[in-house]
Amino acid sequence: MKIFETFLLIGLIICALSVTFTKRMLTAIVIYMSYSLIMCVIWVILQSPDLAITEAAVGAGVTSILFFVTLKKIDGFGGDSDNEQD
Amino acid sequence: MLDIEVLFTSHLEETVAMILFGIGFSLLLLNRNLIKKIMGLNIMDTAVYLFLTAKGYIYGRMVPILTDGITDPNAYTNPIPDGLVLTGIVVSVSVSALLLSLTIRLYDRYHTLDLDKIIMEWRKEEDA
Amino acid sequence: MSRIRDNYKTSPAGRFEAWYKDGYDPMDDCMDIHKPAEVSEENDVADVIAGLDLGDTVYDRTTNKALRISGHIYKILSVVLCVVMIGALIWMVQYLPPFGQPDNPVNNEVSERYIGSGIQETGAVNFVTGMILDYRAFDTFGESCVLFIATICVQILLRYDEAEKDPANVRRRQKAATDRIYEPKNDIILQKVSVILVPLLFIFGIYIILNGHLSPGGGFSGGAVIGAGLILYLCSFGYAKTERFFTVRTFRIISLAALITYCLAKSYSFYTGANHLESHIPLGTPGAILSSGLILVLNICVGSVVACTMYAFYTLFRKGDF
Amino acid sequence: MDFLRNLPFFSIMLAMFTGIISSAVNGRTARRLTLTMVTAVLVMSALTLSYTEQIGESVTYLMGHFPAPWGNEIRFGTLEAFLALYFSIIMLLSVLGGWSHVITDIEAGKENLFYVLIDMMMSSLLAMIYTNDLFTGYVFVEINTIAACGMIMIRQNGHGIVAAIRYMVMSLIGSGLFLIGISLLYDVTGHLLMVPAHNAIEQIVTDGIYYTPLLVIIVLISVGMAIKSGLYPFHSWIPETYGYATPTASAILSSLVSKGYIILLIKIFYRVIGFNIVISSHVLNALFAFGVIAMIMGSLHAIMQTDCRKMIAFSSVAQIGYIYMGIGLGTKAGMVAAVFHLLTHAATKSLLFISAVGLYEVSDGRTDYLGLRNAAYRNRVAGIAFSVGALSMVGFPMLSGFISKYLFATAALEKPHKMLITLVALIISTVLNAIYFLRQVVTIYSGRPGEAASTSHFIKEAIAESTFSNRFASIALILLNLFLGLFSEAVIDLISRGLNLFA
Repeated sequence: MKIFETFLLIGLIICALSVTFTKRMLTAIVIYMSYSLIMCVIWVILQSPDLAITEAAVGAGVTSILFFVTLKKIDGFGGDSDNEQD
Repeated sequence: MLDIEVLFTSHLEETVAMILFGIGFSLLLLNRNLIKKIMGLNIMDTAVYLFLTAKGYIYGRMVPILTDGITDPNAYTNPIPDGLVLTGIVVSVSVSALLLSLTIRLYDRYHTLDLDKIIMEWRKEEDA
Repeated sequence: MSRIRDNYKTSPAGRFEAWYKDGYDPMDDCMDIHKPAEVSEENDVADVIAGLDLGDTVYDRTTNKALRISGHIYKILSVVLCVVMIGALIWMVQYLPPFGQPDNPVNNEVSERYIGSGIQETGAVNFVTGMILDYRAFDTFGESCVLFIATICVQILLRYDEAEKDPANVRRRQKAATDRIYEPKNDIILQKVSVILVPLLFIFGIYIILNGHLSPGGGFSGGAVIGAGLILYLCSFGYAKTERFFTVRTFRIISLAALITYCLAKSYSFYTGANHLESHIPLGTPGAILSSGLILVLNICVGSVVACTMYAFYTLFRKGDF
Repeated sequence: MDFLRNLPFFSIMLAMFTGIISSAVNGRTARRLTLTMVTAVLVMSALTLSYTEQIGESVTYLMGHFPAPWGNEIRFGTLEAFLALYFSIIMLLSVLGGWSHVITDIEAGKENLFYVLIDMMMSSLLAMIYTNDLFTGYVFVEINTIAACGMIMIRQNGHGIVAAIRYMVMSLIGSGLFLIGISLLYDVTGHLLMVPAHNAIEQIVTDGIYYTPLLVIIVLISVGMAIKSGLYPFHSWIPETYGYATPTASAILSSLVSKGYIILLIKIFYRVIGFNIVISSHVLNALFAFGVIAMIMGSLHAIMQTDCRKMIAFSSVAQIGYIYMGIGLGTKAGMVAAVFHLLTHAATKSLLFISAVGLYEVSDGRTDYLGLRNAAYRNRVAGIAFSVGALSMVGFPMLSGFISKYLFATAALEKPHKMLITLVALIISTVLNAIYFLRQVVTIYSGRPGEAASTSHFIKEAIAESTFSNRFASIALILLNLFLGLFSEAVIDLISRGLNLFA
């Protein structure tokens, strides 16, 4: 269990760093979502199911959706050709 | 001074939480893209929550929900950090929603997410 | 030779040097936001920025020495601040109490009482819920107020009313209207999946709220799940369907009623507690659904507020309305 | 008589309840509700003050059924009740002074939401003053931040939004540091209530175990709160924020919001960590240094401004510097001076913002300092109010600013190795203050009085429109300033007794 947890913790750091250095916003948001999900699993391991449920619903769910909507509003989808969302 | 072994054996979660806090903090302070700043804020907050949750954990104990009528305090992990984190998560969601709506309005008006550019423009206008 | 220099330029050290010398900022590339083709006429600053090249001598950091130096100082200071802070925090971690030991300072008489006497004093089987909604209820009330005030601020920013005449808002409304042209998308896969998922999400959310004092979860997580279900329903079936049962009016009534109930219930409990009066709220049998006094009521209040708020955030972001 | 114990709790809950109700009514009703609520809070705080003066010790009030280490509680003594009274007076006068501008500055249909923000701001300020629990403190700090952000961006022009974002980013950095400070404190002490945490900290200091984390905690909390209240290197959001918000919001933001954080910081220093431990940690020296730098740099920036409101805003940077310098002296007298200056600054800065509004109204909306030429003859009350505020800031005798400068100087005499720096900084800063404030005062009085009679038509209309409540607020704030200047003995006595009860 400890090894699995260590693995997840390293995953967290990798996700956080990739959010920092990713150039495309869409990718960054998806990585942020996975960051939240990993955090959620770690909280299950740390015996806090209340937090895990909340983080799954909020961090990976609602916050990420809000990020996506913002991105759509500011026409930030896509790379060089940004007509994909229609 | 710095005992690496202690950091990675008995304080693993805390160390990772502090590293994440630092990453989030730098992202919030240094990045010029507003959306990245908001992500940095969220990473910073979740790092604090990870730290608190790790503080509530005790080896070999159960989730703090009454099972089989055992009311012995030595059978359960500490419920206090969980409660604090629940409160904190709500705060960070509210703050992120507010900042994201500010981002939308900013983009509506200036078509950029970089505050420095806008402020530079203002200075130019003031001097002109 | 040139290949080596190219390699150096793409390496982290080279990028750091370039960034330090201000020739090229790696963060610049993060902004892959595309400027829309049309720039509104009422917005001079936007115009200027749209055609922005910092070629002017005064404000170009490469030519203006004073500005460049202050920029350097600011950057160096912030980087130093970050590095020093991370270093200090990590250095301090080794002096903290070790992970997972039962004799740490946090495991004191406070958590003992929450667990040992929680059942008699709050009636909640889930000690976390008992703690946040009874022992430390003032914090939790503050937390609901944070959510409330954030909704208010988002409304101020994004809601638009019929009375407005400001041209900027008219433009925003047109933009929002084009966003709605594609609604509903009538995507068959999305619709079939959400027909299955949405009822499940609702039931799961309601279960989490009602069992907040018995099992993991509570008002906030349950409300967020229901809110996510509403958003999914909206995405797949469009505004016409949701507006049949959820409008501004619904939002106002639900959130007002829930917050006022919350405020009054907690005021009653604080008042009786502080004046050492008997509280007339039965705690019930621990483990039953109808137990633990006010906690169930508060969970329902929080749940409905959160569900409405999450949905309201989404619709306000999408079209500035409910 | 014992019923009076409930009043602080009632005032917090009443403010929140009014906020919730206000979100559902129209703007006019919301304004009336808010004014009623603030008046009620004012009366309740006055009664609380008389109650605490009678019993002479601080009262602990349970928020729930459970006592100290288990449940939330609030605690109030003389100083807390006085601060609540004072803050509600300032809030009332700021709302009265600027409400006519609120109507024009805010989109139709959203006026009530502005009053919701004011209600929540009031409740969070009260909770920050009264709370005896660290985590409650954090939650209400966040409410305060969000409400302040709402007030900044409510005008919805480009400047407002950019200012709001900058404010939010700086504040969130501050809250993040504060939050991790609290988490670490909880980790090493195991308590969130202030008094049990203090006992645990004393244990830590005698045992020596966990002493290193304690130092880091003190630094994190101080830096977090300093960032939030806008101490010098972190001041970049202040000028835009105060300069472009609607006048009521500017007055409230500059005179109350940053003060709430400072009060919470002082409270944590005294009640949680213990002032002797804070002094031995040398954090205060850093606060002192930054305070002194802020005093001088803020004034220098203010001189360079041409916009009158930005000038007042930069002057706030300098005044925050004074307060931190007083805290940084590390003596009781320094702390008394800091708290007194906090009161002075709250009264004077709101007076300046409110009276400056009266001056723009009659100057065709121009806000640059030359545009205000002759304005004092067109709106005499506002002119006198602005002059009084400016003189108080400079340190004219009989006004409150003089007393606080005197207090800083006498407090500095007790600390030999900080004396010289403090006195020199006070002198330089006073001279700089005099330059930019008196420049403005001379400008508004330059020109002949006779010009006022022959002014054009629109200015007469503006004078007629200039609201009664603005004049009333200006006069009341002048009186408050004079009160602090003339009856300073009583106030200083109250502050020092209150600080004794803090610990």
